[in-house]
Amino acid sequence: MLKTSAREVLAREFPFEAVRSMEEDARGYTPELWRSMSELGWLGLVVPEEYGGAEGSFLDLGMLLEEMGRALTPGPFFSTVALGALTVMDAGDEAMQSKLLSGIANGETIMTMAVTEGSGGFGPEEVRLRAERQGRGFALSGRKLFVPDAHVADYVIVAARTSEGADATEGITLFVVPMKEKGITVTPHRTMALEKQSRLKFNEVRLPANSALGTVDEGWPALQRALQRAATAKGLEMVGGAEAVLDMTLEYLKDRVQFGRPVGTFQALQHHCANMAIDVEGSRYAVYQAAYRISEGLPASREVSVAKAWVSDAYMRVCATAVQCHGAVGFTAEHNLQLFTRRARVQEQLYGDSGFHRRRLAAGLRG
Amino acid sequence: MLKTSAREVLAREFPFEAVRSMEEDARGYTPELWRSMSELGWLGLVVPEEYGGAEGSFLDLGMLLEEMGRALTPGPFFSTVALGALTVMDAGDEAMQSKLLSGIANGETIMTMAVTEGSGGFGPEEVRLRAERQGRGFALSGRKLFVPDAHVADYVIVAARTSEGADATEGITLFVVPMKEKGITVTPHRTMALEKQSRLKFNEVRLPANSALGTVDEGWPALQRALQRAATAKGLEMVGGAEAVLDMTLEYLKDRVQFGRPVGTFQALQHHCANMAIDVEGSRYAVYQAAYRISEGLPASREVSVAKAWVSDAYMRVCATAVQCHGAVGFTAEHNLQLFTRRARVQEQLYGDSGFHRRRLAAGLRG
Amino acid sequence: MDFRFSESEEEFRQELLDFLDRELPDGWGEGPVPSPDEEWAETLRMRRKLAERGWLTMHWPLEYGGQGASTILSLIFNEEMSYRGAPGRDAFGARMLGPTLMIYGTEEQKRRFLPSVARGEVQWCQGYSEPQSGSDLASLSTRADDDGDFFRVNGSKVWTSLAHRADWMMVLVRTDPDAPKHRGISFLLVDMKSPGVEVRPIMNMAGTHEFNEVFFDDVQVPKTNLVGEQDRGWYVAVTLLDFERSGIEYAATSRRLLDDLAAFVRESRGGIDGWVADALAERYVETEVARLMAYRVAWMQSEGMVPNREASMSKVFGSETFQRVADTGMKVLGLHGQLTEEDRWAPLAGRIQDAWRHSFSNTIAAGTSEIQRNIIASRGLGLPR
Amino acid sequence: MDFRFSESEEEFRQELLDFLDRELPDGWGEGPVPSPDEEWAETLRMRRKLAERGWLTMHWPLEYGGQGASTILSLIFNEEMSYRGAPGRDAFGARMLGPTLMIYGTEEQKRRFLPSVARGEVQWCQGYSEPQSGSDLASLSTRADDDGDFFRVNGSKVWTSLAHRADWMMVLVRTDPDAPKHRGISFLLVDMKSPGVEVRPIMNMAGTHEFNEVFFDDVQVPKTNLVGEQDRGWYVAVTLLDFERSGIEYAATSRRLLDDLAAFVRESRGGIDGWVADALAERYVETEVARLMAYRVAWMQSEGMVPNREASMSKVFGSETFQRVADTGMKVLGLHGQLTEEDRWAPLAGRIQDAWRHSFSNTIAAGTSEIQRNIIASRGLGLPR
Repeated sequence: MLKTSAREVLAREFPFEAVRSMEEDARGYTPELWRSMSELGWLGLVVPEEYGGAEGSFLDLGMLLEEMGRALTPGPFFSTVALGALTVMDAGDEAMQSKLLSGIANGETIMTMAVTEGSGGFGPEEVRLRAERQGRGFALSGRKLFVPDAHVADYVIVAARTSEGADATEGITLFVVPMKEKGITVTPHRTMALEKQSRLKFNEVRLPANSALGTVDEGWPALQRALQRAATAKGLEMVGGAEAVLDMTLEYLKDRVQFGRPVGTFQALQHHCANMAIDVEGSRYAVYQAAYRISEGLPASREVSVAKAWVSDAYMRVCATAVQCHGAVGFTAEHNLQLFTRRARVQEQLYGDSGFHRRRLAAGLRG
Repeated sequence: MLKTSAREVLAREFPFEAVRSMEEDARGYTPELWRSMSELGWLGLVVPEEYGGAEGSFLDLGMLLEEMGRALTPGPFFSTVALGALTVMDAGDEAMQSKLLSGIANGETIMTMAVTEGSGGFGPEEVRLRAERQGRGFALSGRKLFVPDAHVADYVIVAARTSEGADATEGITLFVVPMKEKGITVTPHRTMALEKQSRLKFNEVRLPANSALGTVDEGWPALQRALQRAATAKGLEMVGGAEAVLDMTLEYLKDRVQFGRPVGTFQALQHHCANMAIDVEGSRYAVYQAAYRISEGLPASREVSVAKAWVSDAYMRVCATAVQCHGAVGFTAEHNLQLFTRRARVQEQLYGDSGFHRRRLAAGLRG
Repeated sequence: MDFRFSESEEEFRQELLDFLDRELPDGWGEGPVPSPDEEWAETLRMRRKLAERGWLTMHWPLEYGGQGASTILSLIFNEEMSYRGAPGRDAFGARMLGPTLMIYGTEEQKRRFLPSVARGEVQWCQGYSEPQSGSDLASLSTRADDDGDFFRVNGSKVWTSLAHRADWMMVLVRTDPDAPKHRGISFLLVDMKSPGVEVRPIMNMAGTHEFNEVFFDDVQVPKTNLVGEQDRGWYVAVTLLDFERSGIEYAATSRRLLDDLAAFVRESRGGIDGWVADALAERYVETEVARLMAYRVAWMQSEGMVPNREASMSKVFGSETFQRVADTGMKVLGLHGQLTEEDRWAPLAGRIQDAWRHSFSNTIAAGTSEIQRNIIASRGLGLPR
Repeated sequence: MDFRFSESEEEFRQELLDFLDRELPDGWGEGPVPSPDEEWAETLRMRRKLAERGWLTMHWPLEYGGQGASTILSLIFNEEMSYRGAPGRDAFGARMLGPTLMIYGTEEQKRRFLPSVARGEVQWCQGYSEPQSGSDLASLSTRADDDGDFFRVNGSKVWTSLAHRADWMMVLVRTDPDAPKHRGISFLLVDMKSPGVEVRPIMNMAGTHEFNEVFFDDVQVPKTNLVGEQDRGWYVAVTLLDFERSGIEYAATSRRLLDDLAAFVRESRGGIDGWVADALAERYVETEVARLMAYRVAWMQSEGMVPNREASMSKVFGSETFQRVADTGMKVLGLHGQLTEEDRWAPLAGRIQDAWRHSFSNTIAAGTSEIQRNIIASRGLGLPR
């Protein structure tokens, strides 16, 4: 039900023209859009009732993300809710939660998370940014890349290294850093999909002790869970996008006439569509399974890797096949298909591409 | 011209019924077949005139091998000529050549080569069988796997390790070993393609000093050239096989009627055939290029790896697609297609599969 | 869609696994692939055991000797049986003939044919394809002429699995040669011992006898063996094609092959690394996706929905996944992969090459991948014909 | 087929490489992809230089201002120009219009149009596709009505590369709407400055202006600009499609992209290892196969044979190879791959993502892969239609 109503609302309030204009906008969303999302209860969807939210499940959020993936809804919703709110709810103490969650639910607070550095990967070894103890607090120095929506965020959750352990998973701490803090430089990346990501530079950024989200030096389990949620949430957007691409391709093939008949009657194109449908169907249930397990609080590392490994490549195949089915119009700027294709390529990489997740699964096969 | 006449001769004298009956035969060929090949001049095709041969080029041999691949000609031709004669001509001194080449040309001598051991690979590190110096000769101990036609060979060229060098390419020596020598155990493998390969065990097999083919400890360059020739020669057989498979598929699709029309009119099957044709064409020119360079005495390591990497996978794709185009008859024992399919799977591995050759090429990219 | 099984479903799975541990011969599925005769002997033995527990026809309604089991229980049954390579299930009698008779059969036919299937005492086979009618099944030409109380059947069928073991056959025959091709077909039950029935083996690429040709020379079939209306047999057959095709067998056998391969590599090479690790992980993802697609089909059925494109998608993807796993297996094993079970050095007793050789039929039998993709596109996605 | 170039061919290649080293701007092909305006300025500059050496139309006969160069020399020219991404070649004037006029043009047309092409002074474009006529080109509906000494043209064309830079256009128009669709088409030469011609840009996924729509509103075209017979223009166009399509551009640009990528990985990561090495080597094999397929086409032409399925195979395989290389590039670069040339941290100045975005058109323009595979199967392999 949430899914249906979300689809209607998105089609009405956030049409593709808005998506296009937001690609060129420095901010990437409008205050009206954000207000609408807050009023619709979306920003508080997963936030506990005591902080003004609806206390929905991860699956509830998932249905909404799938629709946003279908509509390519711009703005920092994913960053604030899927990266921010859920991580604070998972790892933050009451003080942290009360500081941040109400603001998220009522639309005042925008959040994001900064993990990847030089290699663009998402393993624990990627966390090298140093947080040195200074008195009872910390000083952060280093840089983070590809941080979504950092240019408009109020807070960023930063994965930092507070000590060196025997292996890379030890010595990681998550910090909640106010973006207005001195010493932070934000440089927006210029990206192909025109979604907003930034390079963050931290120059001796001072943080009080209570900035840590969870236990110092023991942040990896929480970060791992956050990355699993992020990969799955991104996967849900991708499922929505893939289905939209299939749908628009089917419409086109039914209408377009060549050689005196709808091009959808040609077996080669029919088989292209069958392959797309298989990819969409497989993606959906692989991602749903991961979302289900996260939602139920079950261990999900294997299922998340299966899901993201599959959907990353499947969505790209779907887009490439769709362009081929459309012919020349499929790669024009005016056609909506290219909006999906460009994003699919970036989403493929976010929170681990197929190779990254296969390597995780192979480690399990080794066991 | 050689190609056309070979095709006619093979179709007449070595029909598929003979191929089938030889699969079940312990020897794998008939003396009559061997005599025919000798009389046709094929056994001496590349042998120098002074030893009774026609002194043909590697390309001449290639055209013949392509036709044999198309006809699936059974017997130890490949082993004797492509592995044996060419290696003796390349690396053997006059004494060795005069000892062996006339016998090959007149059909009296059957040869083969033994390289791979435990891993089934074809790199220098694969050569571990020890040849210890004993007086002025050597004693061989160890085993070799997948040695083609060893069960009928008079001589086998054995790659052995005579010393340990700084890297695996050092300390290899090629020996010409008479199969009647004491201490050699031949155990035929039981294989899927029913071509004849054996496991050889060497138990203190004593060899005189003049058994070495080329310089002791410095056999790798000659072995490498032998393996390049072998991979290319095998590739030529595979090109012939792939084309035969495409041809029989086209014939079938033109004749077979379903839904009131020849199934070859269905676009899905047409595109299958187009893909097969692309694979055959690509294979042909990749392998021809390698064969050309070998024939001209030019460095060929890169071209050989490109050729074998490509044809190994392409031929398997061609066979799998052909079975799909044929439907159920394609995997019956009575259809000739399965003769090709089973062999393609083994040929894929011989003298390096696609992964082996890609790793070689990648080492070049690293350079 | 639920992604967790209920407690009773998990209990059933455990009961089945315990049963298999107990009843399967020691080392079943770990040695060489059994010969057809060995396999058949085990099939008969296990089938009786399955029938004793009611599992052979567990998905049938109680009134016909079934347990009224849900499609989910049935899925679990098929998944575990397939993963273990356990013999004994009855694709033709229990999963095809039974449901068909329940819809189209007369009371007399049900009383006569269903109990022996439920008891595992009879082997059925299916006579659909003909030499000139493969994908275009409705063009079949085996004819049944009216002969009083009998039909007189002439013609031949091909690719008939188990015909050489079967007691009875479901046959599609042409009863009206002048009608449009889908409208002159009838569905008959033929006793394989009838005079004039001849079975000839077809050997396959794997060197085994699985398929047959079956010839009918003036075979008399009583009219009481006609299922459904005369000339309406096509619709009987089509209904039947839609039963219980989750595709879980493809996913489960793929996964088993992959697990065997991974275990072999781990043990014989001390670990799974490099390109082998990547390839096995890729196959692992695919087997998981195949499993989920099959679950989806079963879940839809359990909710009373009729899977359509979902069943075809599961079939295409599952069967192609099995081929990819077998292909990866051959690549991973290298030259050793070619060794058959008769060779003492054959890795995994030659099971990978056996699977590879059998894998070709997966994308052809029960509707080629091309036909399935046509169905997905036209019936499933609504593309115009 | 020869696999070695003659000495004079190698000399030409070296002369061309020296020329490019000398004449291309410093760092050409190494920085960001130039803007369309920069590219056009360089095109004009380089085209004059190429024309001075006679290379622009080197494959034309001497009598028309060419050098009578062999298809092999022409292949080398195109291979090296493509590998270097060198601007200046003239696909429309030199490679399409020229050969067409030599076969179908009147003496007056040849005198009037060929010399300016040989001198590199004029830009042609090609008006074939229409909004409703893509793969089914012959269904075009832009019409040319008889108006005394003129045709009066109405309609529109789409996907017209370079229309916004062009002086002249080769246009297919319908002159007999009542004839069967292939028989009422004529081939006209239209001055783009004619009143009633309007060009509107189409932006592509890569954010650049490469294609256009072109509208004709009562455009007067003198009948002296008709090439070949009236209503026989389809055959003029088809002849033209077969000229000089070796596909070497796909192989050469693929190889360049791959070499750039390998160099980047080697330098930035200290070596090429693991899955990256395997993927790059796989692409390397493919670019080599693509190159050989293109050489094969050129070699056939040089021997006087007419490539048929060979040209389509080279096109399909080359264009798909380019897509695979670009795809591998995006995977290898990871999240950094998305950075455009405007981002100072973009690897290879954003060239990989630019190539990837452009790569989609390769398998659509100049005959989709589906149409090419149809041609291979029916015209090439003789499968029935």
